[in-house]
Amino acid sequence: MAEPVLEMRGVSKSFGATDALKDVSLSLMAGEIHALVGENGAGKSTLIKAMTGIHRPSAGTILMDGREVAFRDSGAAQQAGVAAIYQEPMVFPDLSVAENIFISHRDRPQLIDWGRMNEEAAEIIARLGVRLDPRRAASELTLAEQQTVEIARAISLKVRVLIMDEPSASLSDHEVRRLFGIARALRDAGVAVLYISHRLEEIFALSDRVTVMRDGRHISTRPTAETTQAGLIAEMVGRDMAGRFARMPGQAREEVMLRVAGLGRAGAFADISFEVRAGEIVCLSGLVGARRTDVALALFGIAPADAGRIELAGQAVRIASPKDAMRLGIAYVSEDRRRLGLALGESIAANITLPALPRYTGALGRIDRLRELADAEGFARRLNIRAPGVTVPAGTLSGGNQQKVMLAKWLNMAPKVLIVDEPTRGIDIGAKAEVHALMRALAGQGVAILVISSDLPEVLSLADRVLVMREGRLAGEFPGETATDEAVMRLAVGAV
Amino acid sequence: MFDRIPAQTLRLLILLAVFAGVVLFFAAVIDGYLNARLFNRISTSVAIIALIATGQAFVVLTRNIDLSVGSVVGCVAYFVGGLLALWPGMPPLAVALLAVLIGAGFGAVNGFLVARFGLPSIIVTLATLAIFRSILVQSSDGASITTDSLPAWVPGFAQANAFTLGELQLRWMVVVTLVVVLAAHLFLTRLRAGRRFFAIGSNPDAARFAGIDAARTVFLAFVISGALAGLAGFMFLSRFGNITVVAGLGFELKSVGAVVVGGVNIFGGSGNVIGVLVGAALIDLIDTSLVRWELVSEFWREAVLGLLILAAVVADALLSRRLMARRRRAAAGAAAAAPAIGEGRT
Amino acid sequence: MSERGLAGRLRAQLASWEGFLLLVVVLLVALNAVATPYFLTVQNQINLFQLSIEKIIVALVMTFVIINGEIDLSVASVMGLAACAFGWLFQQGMPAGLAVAVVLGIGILCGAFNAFFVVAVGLPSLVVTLATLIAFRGMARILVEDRGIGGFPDWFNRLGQQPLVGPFPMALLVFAVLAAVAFFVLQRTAFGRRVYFIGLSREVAAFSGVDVGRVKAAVFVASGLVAALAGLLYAARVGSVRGDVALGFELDIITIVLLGGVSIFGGVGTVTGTLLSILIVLNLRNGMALANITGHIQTGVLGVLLILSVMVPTIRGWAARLFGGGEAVR
Amino acid sequence: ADTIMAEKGKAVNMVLLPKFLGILPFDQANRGAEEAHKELGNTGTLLYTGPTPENSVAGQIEILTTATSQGQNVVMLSNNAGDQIAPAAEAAQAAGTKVVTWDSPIPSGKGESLFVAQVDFGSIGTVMADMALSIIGPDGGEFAVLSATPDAANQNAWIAAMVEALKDPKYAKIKLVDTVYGDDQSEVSYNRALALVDKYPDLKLIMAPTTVGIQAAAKAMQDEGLCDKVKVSGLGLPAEMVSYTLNGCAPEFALWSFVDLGYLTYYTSYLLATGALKGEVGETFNAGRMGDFTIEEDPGRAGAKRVLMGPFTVYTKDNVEAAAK
Ligand SMILES: Nc1ncnc2c1ncn2[C@@H]1O[C@H](COP(=O)(O)OP(=O)(O)OP(=O)(O)O)[C@@H](O)[C@H]1O
Ligand SMILES: Nc1ncnc2c1ncn2[C@@H]1O[C@H](COP(=O)(O)OP(=O)(O)OP(=O)(O)O)[C@@H](O)[C@H]1O
Ligand SMILES: [Mg+2]
Ligand SMILES: [Mg+2]
Repeated sequence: MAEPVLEMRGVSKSFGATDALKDVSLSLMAGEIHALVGENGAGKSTLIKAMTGIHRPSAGTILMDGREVAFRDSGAAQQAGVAAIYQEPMVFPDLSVAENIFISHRDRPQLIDWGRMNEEAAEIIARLGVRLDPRRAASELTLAEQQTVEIARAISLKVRVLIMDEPSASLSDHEVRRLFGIARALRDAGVAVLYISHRLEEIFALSDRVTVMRDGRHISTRPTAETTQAGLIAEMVGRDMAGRFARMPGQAREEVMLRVAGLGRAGAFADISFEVRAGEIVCLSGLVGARRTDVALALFGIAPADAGRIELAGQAVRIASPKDAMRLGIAYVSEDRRRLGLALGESIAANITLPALPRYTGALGRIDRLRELADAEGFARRLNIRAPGVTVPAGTLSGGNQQKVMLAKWLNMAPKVLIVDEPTRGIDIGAKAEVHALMRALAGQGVAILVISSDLPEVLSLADRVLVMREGRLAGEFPGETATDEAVMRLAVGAV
Repeated sequence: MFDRIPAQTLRLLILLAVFAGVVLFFAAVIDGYLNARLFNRISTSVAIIALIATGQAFVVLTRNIDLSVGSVVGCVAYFVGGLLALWPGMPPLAVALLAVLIGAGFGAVNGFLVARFGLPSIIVTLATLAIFRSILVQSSDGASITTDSLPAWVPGFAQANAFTLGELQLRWMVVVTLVVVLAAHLFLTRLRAGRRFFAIGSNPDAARFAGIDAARTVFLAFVISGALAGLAGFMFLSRFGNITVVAGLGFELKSVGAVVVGGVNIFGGSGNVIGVLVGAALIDLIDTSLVRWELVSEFWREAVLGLLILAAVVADALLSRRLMARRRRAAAGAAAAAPAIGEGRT
Repeated sequence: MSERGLAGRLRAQLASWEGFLLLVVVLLVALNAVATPYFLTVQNQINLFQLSIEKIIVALVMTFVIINGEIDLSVASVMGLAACAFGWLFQQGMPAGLAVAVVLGIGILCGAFNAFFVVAVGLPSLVVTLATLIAFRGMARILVEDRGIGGFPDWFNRLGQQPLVGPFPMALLVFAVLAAVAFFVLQRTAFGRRVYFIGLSREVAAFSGVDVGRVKAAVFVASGLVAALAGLLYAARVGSVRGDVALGFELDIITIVLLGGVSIFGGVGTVTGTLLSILIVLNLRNGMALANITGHIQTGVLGVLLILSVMVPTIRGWAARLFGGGEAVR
Repeated sequence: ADTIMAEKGKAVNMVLLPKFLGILPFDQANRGAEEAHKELGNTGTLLYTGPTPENSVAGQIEILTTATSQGQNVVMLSNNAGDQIAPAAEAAQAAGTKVVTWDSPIPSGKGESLFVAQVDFGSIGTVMADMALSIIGPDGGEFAVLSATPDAANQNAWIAAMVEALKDPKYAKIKLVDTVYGDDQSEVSYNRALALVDKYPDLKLIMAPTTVGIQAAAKAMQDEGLCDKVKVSGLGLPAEMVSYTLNGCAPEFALWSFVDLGYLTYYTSYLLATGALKGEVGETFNAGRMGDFTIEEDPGRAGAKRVLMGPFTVYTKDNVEAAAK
């Protein structure tokens, strides 16, 4: 085989007391798709940030074409042909789609030809199989569209190494397939692709070799063909996960907890009717952009509906603000963790108790900090949140662990109706199983749960009932046991 | 019908409409208001603050602020005046260049501290606002620059007309400012180097991840701000002749006011220097016109000025928000709806 | 595994921003005490506070405003308006006691006015309060024009100028009480917690059911009220008012708050930091004044101190890198 | 009564406190004070210190209080804080630090031992009215005042005195139409002057009782080619005004000597601090090269006492060049 294009030798990195990387070695060959898997907090994102010069490794060396390199910043990495799509969407909200794609290119002329730039951007976006006006401001884009823009930015560069950190997390199946096509084309053109994902199906569908990391260490690297799902999982978590995602019998009770009739909001969705019983898990499925989030936002009072009615436990209710919703016992776990979910500069404990603060306050509004810490630590244990303590800022956790903190925050409210939007996006397989188990347990306690998820296997294993949305309307409904990916997909894309 | 116009242009048009509305209002309440003198007065007095505000806009676009501009204007006016008193023979172009360089030097101090060490610009420039002024007071020793100590071409420059059209006069000073604003506008909209200012202000983290050299761009923004404040300092010297240690006092808030009224997002990332020019002109127009309005006595002027500025900003914000919303609704369909949360950004 | 135990907490404190500020305070006091015999007298210590009492009182509430992610540039103008309104009402024959109450009401109105445009209209507070900085000052001018108004009742002037309890004048006691209240509310209550969250991310706060508008409005109203109170204290301290009362104080107040470690972007900072910063600024100014250093040099030195203070983390970073530690956590 | 003479060589710690540092008139006053300091062989210190322009009021109060803490013997104050400084001045007196004002007094007279007045405030009003009359001419016309800030106590007193003087029938034809404020900043004053011209098309004169304002207004009129129509007058420094006087933009203006004012203030303060002078009305003392002065009631401020330096000089093209040197 050829020389590795990029090689890391004995790289370590620590953040204060946390050792995110310990003596990790990894080599990427030209013309391979190399998968990187590992639990949340295993150090995957840190590893790639060390590759692209965003973090300076505490020890170890990075070589390109056998020569040692030290990228000053990610600009230097890009010039050397190393580009990355990071886990967190990193768009420039005030710039247009086209500018977002080309802003960091150094090989373009100083004088901007807007017309040509828009054309080129449109071409690149078209390669991704997405329709997106290159002149639109990025601030108007949905999360998924932002992700698309980032992918477009990365593939527009002349790269020798392309790193993708969970690019599929907010993409639809269709878009993921196009992404795979592009990754393969790049591989065939001799690019080394490093691909990080928690979806093991993708790993097996796409990659040539796979590396497993655990607790900041390199565990193994071998050809994908020589591994099995069970084997990878075992290496990732260090234990056996067989049978974790099997369907469980439903626990729905008689009582209808949430009923929605003819709900609509101009310009977003219309005529949405469904019900969720106590103890039932209903999944709202559909393509990204089907306006599922908007329905949730209406139920949570962020963008209230302007038509239809909402009943809670048989009572008609008006929900005009999140406060109303919360008073009625509705909790909403947002899909956009960084922007809407957590205040990254605040401690884990403060984030967890924020929605339920009145419960912790005594005379004169004083917060009972001991109780707050105790509860937060309880959640950290239950959800297996990896953190040096609950008083550290939430922003220092890995993406998956942040996701768990966000769940804890809403569970702490003890809701009657729990709406979770993409609950396991970016969560590792072990944690995903934990989250699923947690939701089943909650359902068992009589909580009505509405899950919005673009992850079909998740929907199929979790749902008592599956609702499908398309273009702002309900397209159909299946009982959980009889739903199949094919049937759901057909409804979602509107095929007959 | 608004669909074709880019958002920034639309904002500018609205701002111009507000400007026109203010002019019409004063024309209705003040006798003999609309004449050539109005144009001559406003254009010349805006020339200086518009330059400073243009520099300020570069800084604000990168999500920073430069509060030291007033002190820079004062220092440059004073030092250049002092040097001219020593060497009256310096050629005019060299003097202007010197002013720009001194200003850029002050800006570089700010830029170095902010960009190299990642210090918050508001603190750095709050500090240099005081430090630069102290240097001025300390070195002036109570002596002021007077017109008599300057070569005749210096005060002459402020008076020189580039064109006259009947009563309308366009001073060279105004022409210089217009050229600078136009150049800044082209730089910011047409050159890749210019777009970086927007990118950094729009999302500093993303800029880092995308490999944009944020430090260099921010440094440059401060140098530009300092340089334009320096040029403004020279114009200040030329126009007012008498420079004491209070010269330029308060320009920091005036320039920030012009920038935000002109539609630059105070949190960076979006804006337009033509808008800044209009913003500067709007504030100056209101201020100057109020002095002439019989109904408003000297003691009412400030109160009315503050409320009028507020009204102008509110009108501008509401108008552009409504137009944007209508446009978004028109474009709706597949596109995402308006975010329900999020004040401020328009 | 959070750091527990007294020793650990103490170490954490000292490593923190507040620890650093405390060190500076101790050094300054020691330096001043050695440098001049006039420094460590009761009267000088009281003067030290008394001379800037209005600024430091408003700095307490400005801490809330800035942590909340906003700014209030109009405070000094509210102080001026309050003082002038008091003078005017008194001149019109209103009993001083009643006038005090009315003026506090005016302060609340000023705060509510700012809050309306920031919260309900959704304009950036920098713009709104820049405009009201001009407008409120203008209203003060309308009331007093070019006059100075004085001759307030004795009890009023006494409250501002004579000791009330022991050697302490009322303003100092007001400050102490307000500082305690500010500390409790910001650091210990649910309201304070919400102020922080809104400053860090108002979207997150809103999505967590925090009534962002209400909290912001409350903070602005408090700012107006406290500024008006400060204006009254000023009137009592100097015994007369004019249109330029407290002109330009806003920059000094903001300087104090920022030096105390409050982030201009919101969400970061403490009342303790502001209090320590107050001690630093007051001691530094007083020490320099006693050493006959003139005004502009004083402000220059304060400017340098301001820059040095924000450079401390950088300097610490250098030290850390020198000794092989990791990058500082941001 | 006997003329009180200063006893040289005593140790008196003195502070000269201007409105703020950095402008010429105050530096000139300091020159005068230093001259007297040497002359009297004071073995104490003379400290020239002041606040920054933007922090003048609070700064003056602070410096006066600090001087009290330091046990300075006398503070010579050009008051910019109006009556706001009175409590601090009273505290200073109570602690044994004398407060002598010059240039601008404490309006209520509280806490002030004496005021060294540059000229009689009432007569400034008359002089300004006279200059206005002589410039506008017997046919009469409109004029406006461009002052410093609305809070400037001395300017306000002078303008009030002028308004009082204008009531005399001999000024019946000249009409004061407006008063505006240039904040003692060149650019504001300049723009205000132009706005006045726009607002009053028949304006004949701008009267600026401030050295910054008169200079800016004269320049504005000259720049706009309006000198034939609108003249400028007021109080100005000859060095700054000479060209405008020669070219007719500002044919007449007035001022006194700040060097002399500093010198006289120093003498008065020294005498007061050494106890030679009690500070009672009627006491006469000798102030070196400036001759003898007598403490008198201040006619403008009930209960307050002053030492009147007077007279001042009206500058025209005949004498301005010599004074500018
Ligand atoms: N900026 C930082 N400051 C402090 N700790 C950090 C920082 N970034 C990452 N860490 C820590 O480093 C470890 C590895 O994090 P990393 O983001 O690399 O994990 P990951 O494998 O990408 O996880 P995920 O799958 O959840 O994205 C975690 O324990 C995390 O808390
Ligand atoms: N960047 C953003 N800024 C503001 N609001 C956003 C943003 N992204 C998403 N939203 C809100 O969330 C909604 C998301 O709708 P989207 O079109 O993504 O449908 P969806 O069915 O929820 O898709 P998904 O599968 O991502 O949940 C938007 O209409 C908007 O209200
Ligand atoms: Mg990661
Ligand atoms: Mg969604």
